[in-house]
Amino acid sequence: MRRLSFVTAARLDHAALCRAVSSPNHGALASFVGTVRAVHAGRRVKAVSYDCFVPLAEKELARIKAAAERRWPARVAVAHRTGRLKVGEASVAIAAGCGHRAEAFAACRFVIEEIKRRVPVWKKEHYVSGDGRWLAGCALHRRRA
Amino acid sequence: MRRLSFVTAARLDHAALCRAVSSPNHGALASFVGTVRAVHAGRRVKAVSYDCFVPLAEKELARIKAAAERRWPARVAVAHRTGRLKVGEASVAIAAGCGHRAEAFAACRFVIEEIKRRVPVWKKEHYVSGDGRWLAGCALHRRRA
Amino acid sequence: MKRKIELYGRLRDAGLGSSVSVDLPENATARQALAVLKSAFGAKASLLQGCALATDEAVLASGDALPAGRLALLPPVCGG
Amino acid sequence: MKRKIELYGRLRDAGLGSSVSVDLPENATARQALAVLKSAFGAKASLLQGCALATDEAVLASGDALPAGRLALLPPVCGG
Repeated sequence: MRRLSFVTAARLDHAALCRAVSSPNHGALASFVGTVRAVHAGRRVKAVSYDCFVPLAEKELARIKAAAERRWPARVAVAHRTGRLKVGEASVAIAAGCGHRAEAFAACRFVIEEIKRRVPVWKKEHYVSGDGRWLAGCALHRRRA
Repeated sequence: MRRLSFVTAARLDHAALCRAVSSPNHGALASFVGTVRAVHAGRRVKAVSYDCFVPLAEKELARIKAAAERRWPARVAVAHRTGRLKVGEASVAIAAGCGHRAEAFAACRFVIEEIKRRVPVWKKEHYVSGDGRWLAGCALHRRRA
Repeated sequence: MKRKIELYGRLRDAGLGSSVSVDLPENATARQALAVLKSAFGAKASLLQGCALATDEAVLASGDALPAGRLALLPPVCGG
Repeated sequence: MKRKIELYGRLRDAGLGSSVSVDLPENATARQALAVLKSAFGAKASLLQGCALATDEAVLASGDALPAGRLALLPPVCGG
């Protein structure tokens, strides 16, 4: 895998991310995949469109990966999908390889929480009933590098 | 996948476990893979042999899966490997699919912690230097069903 | 000077397309640009609540001068 | 009566093979069986520290009578 943090319109390859962070020095690999749910907030969902300001999103993903790798002795890979996804398709995939499990879980969890707070991505849900809605989110703020 | 909790002498299929717990009602999949490390406690490791009392181990894995699924609205799959594994090979793989990420992480973490406490499996490390050692562990106690 | 501001997320539904072009004073700050954008959005100005201006490198603070290069107006995010 | 007790983990290195056969009183408890196993292990009896007897269904408490079926002597576990 060329890059370990990226945005893509192609189907996410969870297994490739896991392989990319593997190492003979690791005893633990924690991973997370976010998928499109059939029901959200009581509405039947048909698909979700992911809009993204790609250049900034890729920089933020790289910063989150670097922050996780500074904080834990981990190797992290993360990919976020864009475009219209059907129910069950993966929107985000994260893999964190570490010496030990506590660090692997912590690093993986950190990455998904940071993505939700600071990566410029927006979801529009398309309902079975025909209408759609942009979901509410987290306001962005300047961060000190 | 036939069974969602099992012991096997065959290579673990992480992706198959992940697929097995997927559902259109889930937005989150957390997974964990434990692998053989090249160095442990300062010794260079060549391989690890996993011994197992299989009938009880499979019952304990099924009980852990059931406990996780009672505690969280999760679907869990778990497999533990036996036999001699080389560095980098997976000894245990867990997948937990849930509506939301906090539950998926919690269920996945619970399963690995319970495995370490109560599943009858033993590791013997084989060192590059030629010798080997059974690792210390957690004493078993009767549990109320 | 004219600056093009890219629009994302719910802002794409404002009927303005995927970007707006606004006239800004030289060395305008993000705060000034947001005020001008508010007029441009007219009846849809409530869509700007919680939005931030950003370059392709970073989100801008309200007192930051707009740098050269791409500029985007970003609603509250909900990735993952 | 003779009962076969399977050995696992470090107990396999005691030079006794993968199981031992021990003579136990009728309705022996796990505690009584462990005392008999201690003699069987002789100089290697320290290997029994932290070990528990189990069936293929459950770990036995020390006061439990040994049920019929498979019996195994299990050292502290370290799976995962």
